[in-house]
Amino acid sequence: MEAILSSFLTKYNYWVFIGLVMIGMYALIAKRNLVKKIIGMNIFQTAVILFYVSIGAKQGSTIPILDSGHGHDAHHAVQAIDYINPLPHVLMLTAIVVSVATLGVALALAIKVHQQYGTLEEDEIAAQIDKP
Amino acid sequence: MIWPVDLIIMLLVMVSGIGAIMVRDLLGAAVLFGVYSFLMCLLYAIMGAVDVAFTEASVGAGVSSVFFVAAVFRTSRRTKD
Amino acid sequence: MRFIALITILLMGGLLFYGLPDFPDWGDPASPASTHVSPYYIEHGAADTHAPNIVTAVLADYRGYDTMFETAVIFSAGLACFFLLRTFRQKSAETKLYRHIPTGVTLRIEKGGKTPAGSEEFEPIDSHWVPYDMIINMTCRLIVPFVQLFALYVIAHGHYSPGGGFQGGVIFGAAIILFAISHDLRSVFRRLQEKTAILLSAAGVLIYAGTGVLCLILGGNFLDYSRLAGLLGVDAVMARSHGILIVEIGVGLAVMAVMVMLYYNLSSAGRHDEGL
Amino acid sequence: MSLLDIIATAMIALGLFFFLGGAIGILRFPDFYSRLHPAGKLDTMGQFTALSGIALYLLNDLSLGSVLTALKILLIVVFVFITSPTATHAIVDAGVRAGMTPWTKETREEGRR
Amino acid sequence: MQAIFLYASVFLACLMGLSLYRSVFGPTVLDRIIGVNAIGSKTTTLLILIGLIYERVDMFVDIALAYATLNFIAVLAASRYFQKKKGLFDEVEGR
Amino acid sequence: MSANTKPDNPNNPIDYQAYSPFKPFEPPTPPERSPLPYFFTFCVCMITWLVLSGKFDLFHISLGVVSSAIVTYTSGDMLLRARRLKGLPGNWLRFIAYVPWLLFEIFRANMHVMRLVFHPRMMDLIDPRMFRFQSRLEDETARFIFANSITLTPGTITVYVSIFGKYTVHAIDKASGQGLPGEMEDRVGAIFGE
Repeated sequence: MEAILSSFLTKYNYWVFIGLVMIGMYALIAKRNLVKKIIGMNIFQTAVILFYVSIGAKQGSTIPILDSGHGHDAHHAVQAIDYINPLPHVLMLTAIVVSVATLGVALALAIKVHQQYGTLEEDEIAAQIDKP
Repeated sequence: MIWPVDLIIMLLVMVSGIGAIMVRDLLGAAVLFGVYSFLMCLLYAIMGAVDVAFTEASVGAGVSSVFFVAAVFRTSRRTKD
Repeated sequence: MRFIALITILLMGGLLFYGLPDFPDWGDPASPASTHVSPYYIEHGAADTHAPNIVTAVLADYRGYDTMFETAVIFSAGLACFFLLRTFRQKSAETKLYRHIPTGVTLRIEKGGKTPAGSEEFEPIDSHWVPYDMIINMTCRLIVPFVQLFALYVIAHGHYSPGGGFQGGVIFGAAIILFAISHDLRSVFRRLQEKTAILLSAAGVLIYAGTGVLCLILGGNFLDYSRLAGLLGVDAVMARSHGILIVEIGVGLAVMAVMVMLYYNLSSAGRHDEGL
Repeated sequence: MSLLDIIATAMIALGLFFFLGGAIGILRFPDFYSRLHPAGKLDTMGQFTALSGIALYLLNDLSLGSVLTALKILLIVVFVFITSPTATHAIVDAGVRAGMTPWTKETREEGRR
Repeated sequence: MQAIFLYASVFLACLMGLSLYRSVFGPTVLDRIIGVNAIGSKTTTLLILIGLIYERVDMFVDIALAYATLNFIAVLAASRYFQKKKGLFDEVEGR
Repeated sequence: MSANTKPDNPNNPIDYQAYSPFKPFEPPTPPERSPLPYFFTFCVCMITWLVLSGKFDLFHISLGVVSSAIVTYTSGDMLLRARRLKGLPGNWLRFIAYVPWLLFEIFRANMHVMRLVFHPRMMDLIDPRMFRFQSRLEDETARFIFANSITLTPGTITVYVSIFGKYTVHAIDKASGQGLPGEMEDRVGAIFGE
């Protein structure tokens, strides 16, 4: 029992990941307002980014920028254990900027929908589509 | 990898995330999403992902909140839920 | 609907929670993500590319192909926003406001009236329009050059400190957005036109792809910057470092222009007459 | 601990005290206009004090890098002193334009009656 | 000194929670904006403190500088909204 | 006059006439463009670059020159509006002499607000009010410095500055607003020789 409990307690950052995914998913499904849905989508995105970043963390190591500016002189060999894993950072860095670009497109769609139907609520839009 | 700060910020992230989708006013939701993005940036910095934190700081503080406010300005602030 | 959503997300959260013991421990150096390819990057990154910031080295050199298409995605997002929102039809239904510049008198021209468009002495102003606010204008005039300089610094020093093309581009775009908010959209158009912004974003992607093609022409693989050594007059390691810088400049241009384009289109709903 | 460390610690503590005042003031004050006073002033002062303390701490080893970092921190302080009053002014101006009624002693008396 | 920085950052994080109360439960949008402003100013300091704990301040100070300069764009945009569309409540239902 | 700035609430005690709807109409700028602002911007950018960069080899300094040139090209006319250099160094020196006094005032103001925040009977102490006064400062930079100094010091926030130099100020209690415009205006005016 204690082993299971400790295995849950040492992974508290994943709880936050799960919680944020649930929040984002709830907003995507249950909220009727388009801008609220977009916010939910963004929360979902950042939750996934958080998951990747927390996978790359290492206990007792420093940020992935080498200390001395002349690493190729190699007085001492660089140890991989001393630096945080840079790979998830690379993948997620581009993902954040791409998420802003997609946010722009999503908001443009929302503005277009509002110009067409005069509302952002999903059910009102559906009623207007069904009417004629 | 600084766990006490990390734990508190994680709690605040959850609160601001829930707030951002529960507020009955789209401008307020946009503002709270800005808070969410600030705290997320701190979380990345604590985990040692400096570049990701930098990107999130410049994006969250500079651009994405402005986009939300601009979109709300061009549509409406009204929301039913 | 809300009930179904609750059931769904509880189910999903439960599944994720059930899988929790299989996730690697937080901060475990032996987690699968940290064992296969990343030790190679950490140990050889600085020696190969002369960039102490390993993230930059991996971003622009080892995985440069990936980043090129990310830039293309951002560029196409800007284009998508442009094609979705931009309207060129003049809406003449509403009243228009003009100000006589020498005297400051505001003219209100109803629908169908003759507008003094093209005259030097009149300038159009917005229909719901904010009076001149001295403090905000002054602050932004003081801040904007420094923010732009800082953005260029971030692009240029991506090798040694956190930063790079993405961050610097976003900050430069934010500086222009700041100027647009503090003044109005027209005064920004005088400095950076829409056409220029689109051309700049295309030029950024072109610089990135062109570097790759240049390496291809010089006999290497696509985006193999060490082939640029002869062209730049440095050794192979420094050539990779300079290649990273060139690519970052391309990324920065593209990202900056796309951010500005998105702001132009979103804040004026595509009409480009009055902004936020 | 050297003397510089002690001064730096004292300044950081003072900055945190200002921050505490700002946070409590935002919660306690009755209306929007008066809440801006702690938010605009105490946070600026807290940032100024805490960041100066950190810059002093960095001067412990006098190398070029640490002096430049301290200068950068001072640059942050300068930017904060320009932008923070502007942000405060922008918010209060928006409040006036939105037509918010200020809280005064009189409204409180009316509320009591 | 490391312990001092750690305690200071924990204290600042708790203060952020207090400001977050105002921005989540603030009666009007402008109160929320005040909360955002307060959180932003605390974030700048906290970033530098984290840098001190990692002993790599020269890397974190760039992030804090970007933060300090860009922090108020969102505030300006939101206040510009109110300067253009007057009225605090008339668009919002249920108040 | 078409921009309607008056909100609907008639009970609002704020005087909306202070909100002038006019932008200040600058006389048409002379076509000659003085190179001085651009040169000044370039120098300031270069110094800032050296502080930011911290690398003094040829490659990075040439990058700095290119970056400063770009910033000068895009926004060289923002930082400085004056066409002549006359009086500028003196203004800067006097401004630097003004800063310590301002810092002391800010510290005193913070202590004042701090006492209010932690006072158990805070609601009886504060008495928020709006008031207006006419300032005699003419220069725009002087008005800017004065407005920001007001925002930073004892219990007062600048709400609006009209183009004729009329300040609308929100004060937290009676004592805070009484010193305005007082010593501070004199000191700010002294910087610019008014």
